[in-house]
Amino acid sequence: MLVKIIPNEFNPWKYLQEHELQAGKFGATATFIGTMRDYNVGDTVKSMFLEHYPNMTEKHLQKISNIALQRWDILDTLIIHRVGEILPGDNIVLVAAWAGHRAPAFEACRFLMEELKAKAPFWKRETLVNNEVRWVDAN
Amino acid sequence: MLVKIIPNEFNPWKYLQEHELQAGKFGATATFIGTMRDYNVGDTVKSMFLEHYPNMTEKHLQKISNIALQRWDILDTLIIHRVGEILPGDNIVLVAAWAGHRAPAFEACRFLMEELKAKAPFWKRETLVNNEVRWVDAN
Amino acid sequence: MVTIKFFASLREEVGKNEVQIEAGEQLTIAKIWNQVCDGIPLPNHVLMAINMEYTDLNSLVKDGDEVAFFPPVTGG
Amino acid sequence: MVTIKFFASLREEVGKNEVQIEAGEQLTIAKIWNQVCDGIPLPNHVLMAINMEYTDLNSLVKDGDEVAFFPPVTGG
Repeated sequence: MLVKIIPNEFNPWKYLQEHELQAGKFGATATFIGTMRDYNVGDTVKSMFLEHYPNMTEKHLQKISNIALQRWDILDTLIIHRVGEILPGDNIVLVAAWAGHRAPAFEACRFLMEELKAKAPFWKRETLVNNEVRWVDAN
Repeated sequence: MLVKIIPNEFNPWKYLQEHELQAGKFGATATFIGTMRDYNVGDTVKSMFLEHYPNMTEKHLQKISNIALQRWDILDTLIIHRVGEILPGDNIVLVAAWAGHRAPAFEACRFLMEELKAKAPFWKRETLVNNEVRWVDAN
Repeated sequence: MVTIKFFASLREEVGKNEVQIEAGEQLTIAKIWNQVCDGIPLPNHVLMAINMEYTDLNSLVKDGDEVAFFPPVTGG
Repeated sequence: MVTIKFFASLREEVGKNEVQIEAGEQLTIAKIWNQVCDGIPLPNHVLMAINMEYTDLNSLVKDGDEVAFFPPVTGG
């Protein structure tokens, strides 16, 4: 299990490539990447600030990873989440689940994203092109 | 939409990294990778041969990609499938779906894999450690 | 002429890879199987295609078509 | 002492980032809000945690605890 909060831009494919499981022991890898759009609820967004609750956020992500590892027949999980100032096109989150077979990999990956969205302490504050600043309140 | 049958080992993360959509226009990328295990239904597998039906296979994969692009609010899809002789740890298939939001990306990615498994003309013949050769008949 | 192809385990069972036959009148997929496979009964779950589109035993085949028989697929 | 933290839009609404108070007897999360937030009514949907675990308004807080109030989360 890997959980990481990072303040800098990251390349999700590089992380996945470097997260090597033992060859032959897994058959399925499901991943999800959330990337910043330049639009939201009808407005053009210039930049975004991602706030989190240091330590609680990591603790919560470890908790949902543990739940996934217990609930599905999976081998490993990974969650990487960006914080700080970000720009359109920057990756926000990477979630992955490895398993012997596809169904648990797909289901655990989806579960991790839905749980992260529902309860992990992150907050988005976006700056529109007209420099209006607003907290995102839908998810 | 990209559909590709390849006879050589491939690095899925490299393909994904090179498949660039316009920054800011997508918010969600769901991917699935199927990788050869060194075990199957209780036996140790040494190698596998992946047969396909040239042209029909590509045609079928394009068809399910088109269905996904019509059925979900997604921006793009990618399917890469290996054929020929492969070894444990080699990647067999890569499927990806890009969208504005996570739900259609997840659902389209899962749909593509399930459809591929159900109907795309590929057949696996595995060679066990005792050199027994058998066609895989479960999926 | 009609080209008939066999794939994977079915190719081994039937002992043929590709066969060409004359396209007669009212030629169906079922008739092709019987004509080409020397009395081998059609295995359960066999899939069939005309010109690379899935089809069924009753479909009519015409001159120039490519017909294929194959076992359940196991890709991915 | 009890440390109370506010995050995101709630920090701006309350006008506080972090506050420390004495841990009295039978101190609940609800009492802390009232004591620290100068009569601001508790907004709907506010989430709260003690020592980084989600909790509710009736939970008891003891000396050394860290309490947090924050708006609905929007990560991912």
